[in-house]
Amino acid sequence: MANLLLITVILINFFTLGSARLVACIRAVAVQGALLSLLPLVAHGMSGHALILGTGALIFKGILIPWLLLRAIREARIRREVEPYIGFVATLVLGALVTAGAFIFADFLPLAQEHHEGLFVPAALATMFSGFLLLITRRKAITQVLGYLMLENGIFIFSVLLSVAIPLMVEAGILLDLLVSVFVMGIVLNQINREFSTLNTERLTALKE
Amino acid sequence: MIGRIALQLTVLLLFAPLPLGVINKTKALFAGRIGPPLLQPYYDLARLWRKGFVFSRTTTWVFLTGPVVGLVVPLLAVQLLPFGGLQAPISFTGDLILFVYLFGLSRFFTAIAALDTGSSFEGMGAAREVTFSCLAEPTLLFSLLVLARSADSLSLGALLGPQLANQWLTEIGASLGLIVVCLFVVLLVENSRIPFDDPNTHLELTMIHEVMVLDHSGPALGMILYGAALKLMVMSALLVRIVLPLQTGSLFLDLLVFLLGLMGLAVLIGMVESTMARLSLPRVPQVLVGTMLLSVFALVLVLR
Amino acid sequence: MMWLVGSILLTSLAGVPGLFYRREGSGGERFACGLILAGCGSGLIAVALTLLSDNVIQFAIPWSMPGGVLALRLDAITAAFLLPLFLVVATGAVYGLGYWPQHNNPGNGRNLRLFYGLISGAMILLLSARNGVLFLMAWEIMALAGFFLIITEEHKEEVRRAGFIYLIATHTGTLALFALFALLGHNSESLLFPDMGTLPAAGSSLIFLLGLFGFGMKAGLMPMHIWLPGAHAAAPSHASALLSGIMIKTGIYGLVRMTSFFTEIPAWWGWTLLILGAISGIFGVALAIAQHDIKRLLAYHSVENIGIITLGLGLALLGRSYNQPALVLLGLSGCLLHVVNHALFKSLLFLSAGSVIHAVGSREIDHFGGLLKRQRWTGLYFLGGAVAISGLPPFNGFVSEWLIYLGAFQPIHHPGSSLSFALLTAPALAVIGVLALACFVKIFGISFLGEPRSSGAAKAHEAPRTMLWPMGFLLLACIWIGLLPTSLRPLLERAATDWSGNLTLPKLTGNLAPLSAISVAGWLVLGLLLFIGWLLHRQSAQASRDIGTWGCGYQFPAMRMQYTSSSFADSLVRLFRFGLWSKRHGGQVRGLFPGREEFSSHTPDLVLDRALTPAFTGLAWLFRWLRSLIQNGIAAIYLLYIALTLIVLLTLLLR
Amino acid sequence: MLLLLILFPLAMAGLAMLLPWYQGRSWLLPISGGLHLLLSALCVTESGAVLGIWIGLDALSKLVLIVISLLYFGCAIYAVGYLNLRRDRGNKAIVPYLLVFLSTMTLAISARHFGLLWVAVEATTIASAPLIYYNCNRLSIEATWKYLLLCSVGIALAMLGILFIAYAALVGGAVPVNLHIDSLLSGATNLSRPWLHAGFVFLLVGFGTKMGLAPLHTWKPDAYGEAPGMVGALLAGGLTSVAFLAILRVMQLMSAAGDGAMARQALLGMGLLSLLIAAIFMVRQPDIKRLLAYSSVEHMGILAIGVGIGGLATFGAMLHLVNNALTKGCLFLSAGNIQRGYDSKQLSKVHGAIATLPISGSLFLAGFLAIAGSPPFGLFISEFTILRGIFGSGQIWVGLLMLALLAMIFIGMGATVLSATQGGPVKVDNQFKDSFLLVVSPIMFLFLVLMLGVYLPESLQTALREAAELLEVHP
Repeated sequence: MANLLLITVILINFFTLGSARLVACIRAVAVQGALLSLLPLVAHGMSGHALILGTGALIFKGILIPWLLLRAIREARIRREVEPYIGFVATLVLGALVTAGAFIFADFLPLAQEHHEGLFVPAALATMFSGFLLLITRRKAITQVLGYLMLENGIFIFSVLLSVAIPLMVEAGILLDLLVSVFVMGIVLNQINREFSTLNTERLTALKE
Repeated sequence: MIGRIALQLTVLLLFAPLPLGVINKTKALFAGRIGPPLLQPYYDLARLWRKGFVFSRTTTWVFLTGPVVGLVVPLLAVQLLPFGGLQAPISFTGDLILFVYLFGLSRFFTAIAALDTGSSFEGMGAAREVTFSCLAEPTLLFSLLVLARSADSLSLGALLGPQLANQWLTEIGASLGLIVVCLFVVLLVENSRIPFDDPNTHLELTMIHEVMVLDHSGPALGMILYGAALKLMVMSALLVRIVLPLQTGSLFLDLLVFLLGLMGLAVLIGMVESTMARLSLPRVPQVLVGTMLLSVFALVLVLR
Repeated sequence: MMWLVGSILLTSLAGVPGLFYRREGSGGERFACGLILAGCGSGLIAVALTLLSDNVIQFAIPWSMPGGVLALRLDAITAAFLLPLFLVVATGAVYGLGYWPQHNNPGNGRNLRLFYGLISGAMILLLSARNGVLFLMAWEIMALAGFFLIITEEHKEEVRRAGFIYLIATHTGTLALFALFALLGHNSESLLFPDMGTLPAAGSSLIFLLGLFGFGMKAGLMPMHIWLPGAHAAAPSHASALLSGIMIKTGIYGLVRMTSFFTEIPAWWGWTLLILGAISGIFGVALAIAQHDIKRLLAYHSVENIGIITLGLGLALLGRSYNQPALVLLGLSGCLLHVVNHALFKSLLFLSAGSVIHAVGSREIDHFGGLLKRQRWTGLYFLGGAVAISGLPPFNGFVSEWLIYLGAFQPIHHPGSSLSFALLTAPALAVIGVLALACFVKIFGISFLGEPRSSGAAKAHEAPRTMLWPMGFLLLACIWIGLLPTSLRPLLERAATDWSGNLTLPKLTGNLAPLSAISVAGWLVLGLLLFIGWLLHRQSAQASRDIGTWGCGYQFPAMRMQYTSSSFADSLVRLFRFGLWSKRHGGQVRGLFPGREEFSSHTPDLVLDRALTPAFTGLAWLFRWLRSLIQNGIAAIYLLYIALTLIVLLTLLLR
Repeated sequence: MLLLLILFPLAMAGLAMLLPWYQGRSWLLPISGGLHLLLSALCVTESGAVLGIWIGLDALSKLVLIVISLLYFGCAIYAVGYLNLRRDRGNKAIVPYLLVFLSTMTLAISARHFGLLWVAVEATTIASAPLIYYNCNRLSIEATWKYLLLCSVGIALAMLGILFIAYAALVGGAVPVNLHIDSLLSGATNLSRPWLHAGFVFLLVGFGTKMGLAPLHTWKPDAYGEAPGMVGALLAGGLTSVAFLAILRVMQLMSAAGDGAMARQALLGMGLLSLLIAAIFMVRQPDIKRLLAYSSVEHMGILAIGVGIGGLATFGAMLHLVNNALTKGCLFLSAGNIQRGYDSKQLSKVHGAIATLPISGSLFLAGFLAIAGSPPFGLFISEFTILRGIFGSGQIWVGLLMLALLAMIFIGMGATVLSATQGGPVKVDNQFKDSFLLVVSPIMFLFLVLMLGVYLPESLQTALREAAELLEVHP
């Protein structure tokens, strides 16, 4: 059950890497967040702790932040294409590579016996690296926020493994950090938009040697 | 010691101009002339001493230091040198360096005295003098090293000691022969003889030493000529001693041998001057460098 | 001890009170000069106490600093360097009153005096320091103070460039010294200097190389001399005198001190020093001949003399590795004596050159000429310095070169050994000597004799007394060492004994090195010269002086027809064409009736202008390219760097 | 007391937001800075380590705390003078953010729990972003954006690293896992190695981004270049030290687990790389503030090398941390003055600074000599001690390489600084002058560095030694 979720998450990674339409990407990431919010419940059954975590994830990852991003798009009236530095096919190939790498890397790390059958670690790493890939290969500032979001999703997957072992505050920390940083990024995005009337980061290359 | 010094000085002061006369006589004979009398240099000096001075208004007191140093240096240098069999009046470790540097002193002052006149010709002469001497100096040093090695000592007196006689017969003889050649070349350069310089040319552009003293007159010129003669004699003494290291013991005989050697050298110089043409200036450095290599070779021979 | 500390404090703080005086007032400079004189006086007392009594002054108090101890020691080697320091510093301070008066230089006069005092104090400290940290600190303070002395006239472009090159050079050297002392002290906690002859030489080659680089950079040994000509030319003359006379000697001091630590010396150390010394000597003087800026010329002569000093040190090292006391004694005493001598006559030359520049307002030799008539005293002092630096008897330069010659001749007593190659030192010294002579004939003749070559030279005036007396004092010191070298014998012998550790050395007398004979010869030369000169002068007193120089038939000689420095140097520069690559301009006479023709030549520095500058330009270009590549402003690429770092570290650490 | 130290700046920030009076708002900074300095001095002088469960002070954090507090106080004084010049931009935003920044830094220093440490570091990022954005022009937006993006990614990686370490404990068999530093240290030996190593790497990269080790330094020149001088000083002297402290915590963990050697290797490598990068970027650098940014990269590299060598070098690194923070303060503040005075930070406009702004120009030159490690400034002692450590540990080639790079850096930095400071005065059409408030704190910093160069108090030495020993723990 958990693995099924995780497989879907990884598939969503590929979808995001491959899709050319910005709104679709945002929606995909939102769906990913929503799915992840189920993960604690699936992993640890119905516990209060897991409930809180799940709802928190749902609110932030699934609803609030995607909404923020969509609003930013609407305000900026930017074109809907993603404009990668390198082509979609290449991105997909790279995504496949990093996912494979994540799986190989996961084998180095010994798991606690209760997680043996789970795909948590590889899925987490794969999502994280995909997020990284998104950050690196996309032009728009907003896509980079998206990549960052996906990165955080990966971390969230991993943190689910530990959600019983360590106090609540760390997850709280994640969510808070996610909110705040994305919020601040949102503000900066607005400023950028006002100054440059675009969200393409290639305008943001004045500072160089 | 005082006696020796006095003897050395008198011999030097008496006989110094004579070789010049001999040289000129030889040249005259080679040219088929009668030539000036042997004692002509003495007459010239006497005449110059009676004359008065004429100074350019450009000159300063430096102008007079040239003749003075040129005269004083040989007088001191000769005390470090054995005349033939009679041994050197003063002799201490490392006096050979002093010997070399005393002549450096005279070169310095002759050159700046020449520059004191502000004439471009004399400047040219000074430039050439210092240039050629810096090629001749290492040769002299190498030759002295060879002698010092073979005598295992650092004072001229011991270098030119009686041991030279049988060293000619040992394997050192070869390098001795080489350095005799080198020292002869150095002698010609330092005393501005043909083929390096022509003392009695009348074309200033070709002169080296003579052009530096163009402006001197009267007793100052006399002192310069006399100083040149003394220098010639001192350096010839070095050469003569190496070639004729006879040691008869009796003072008179030794002196005689030495003077004969001196005259022989003068005749040799005369022959060279009358058979060779003056080298063109660019060729001079090549010849000097060649001589230097020769002396290096000699040094290698004694050191192996 | 208190005398030494007092001199350090007095000199280093000499310039401070001046800061509180008015900008135009002359009170501050008098005060500073007085403090410096007092400091030098007490320092001289300290040195005298050490030399007269056989015990060495030393003390050490703890210092709250990792590895630091305030340890001072004044032994014979230090004394040999301190003696000229005090003389030069004191004379320079007095000279400064006339040469750089506050009321003419309200802007930079105070800084100049501040750093002049600071550098003096720092040098005294570093010469007597016995702790790595303390030494390095004094070393760098000296270097920085020197930098500020050099950039006194920082509004000039050339001065700034010279200062920058100096700063780079000295700091690079200092970094090498960091490594040197870190290596020296990595087994001891306190970084105190080890005692003489205690360290094993095994495995200390790196230490030697670092020292050679760091100290050689400061001393201006040939490949590392890049900073020297520009810096000495740029600084005010009495500062140049201090830099060239004393500061570069601290490099020599470092080498001497460092080599004294080791028990046995590998032979290649000595050979390296000999080769470097010969190179610096010959090429230094050759480059000097080719210069036409009087201070650059003198600066290159510093390179030459450092070469001579290094030859002496190299001989001494060889003596230690081949275990020959005579060679050690002659080499080291020659080295140290030449350090003293060069300090004296080089500062004398710089000071008199300063008074010429002061009078004519130019540094170009070709703008001088006929100055002896207008500056009779300056001219006399310069002549004395020239004779001394050319190593001619009866002045001091000859004595030290003579000692080194004797050292170079020592190997004749041991034929067949590889030591014989050291004999080649003698001809090298001969070449250096003759070239130096030629160079000083040129500079004295062109600038002081003949007719004035520029209007400035024509209306030159004699310098004020405050500038003349210091020069006279220095000249007297030169003559003193030249005529009474035996007075320094105890100092030299003690220094050599301290340095050579366990060897028992002979004395500088008898058939090893009869200094007394040299002094007798000196007296003779001087006496005879004066006597005959006096005769000739008396005879020529009433001779006529109203005619022109004999122009060899040419009727209308003009000043422009005099030999210039370029033309004088030309024949020699051509001899060294292979190593100098001088640039010659004009001089070709064309046509049947040739027109006006100029000839001039200039010679850029071998290492700096021909090797380093192009190399650095290329490097800078490469770096700029790399920069635009790495820091290209695209955030995504920056993220890529992070990802790559992550991956690399993971693959490296998770094996 | 420590809690007070963290909380009262927040209160002050609230006060600043309410206060309507411009001058008063500016003066809140030095007041709270001085108060903070006072309190932290009290905390530090308290004998022994104050160790709570969540927050506390050990020798390391005491050292960093006092340095940061000192630096902040100086910058706060400067800020008053600076904000008076910037009426155009106002201080309604920047003063509260500066105060929050102080509080977050203090929290990060005193955190005894990895989670808390992480949250605090994240908070510093967010609190400092508006400071960089102060000038509100395109360039400052760009700088802020890059800073935010890179540091957030870094911090996310650090998060993962912490989770890995937690998982290492889990696999090691500790239930419930807790991330309190002390308990982790005590149980370090039975952490699962692969997870620990992976966690170390992620934490190194994460906090390394914050600290600015090459090649994670790329945000530095932009942020430092565009931020006001005092902010640059706080970032380069303060924030980097905090991030370094975070890395040192991980080092503690690694060496407690017996893998100190591996961690040292990584630090050493990154340190040397940082020196190389700094050297490449400093040669002919035409912008004085970017120059300082790269110099900060360089000195982070030196710190990393010092800790990477260990032993005596660690002691040197601790001393270097103090010196670097103070000197950077002096340099950035004087560079800020010069930029104000010339309306530019490009060499094309800036030259003859000593003639134009006598005090700031001289301070800039002196600061350069200090940062280059010339005696008698403190950095000489620290760098020399690090070198002694290196050569003592027998890694001679590391030492020589470091020296060569330092020489190259000196050449590059010297060329820029000298041509900026030397030369005749330049006429600039603004009436900026060195005023007391703008020069007093750089002078104070420089004086302190000079003092540390000629006299290192015994108490400070013991403090440094204790701090160094915390990193030398062995299982």
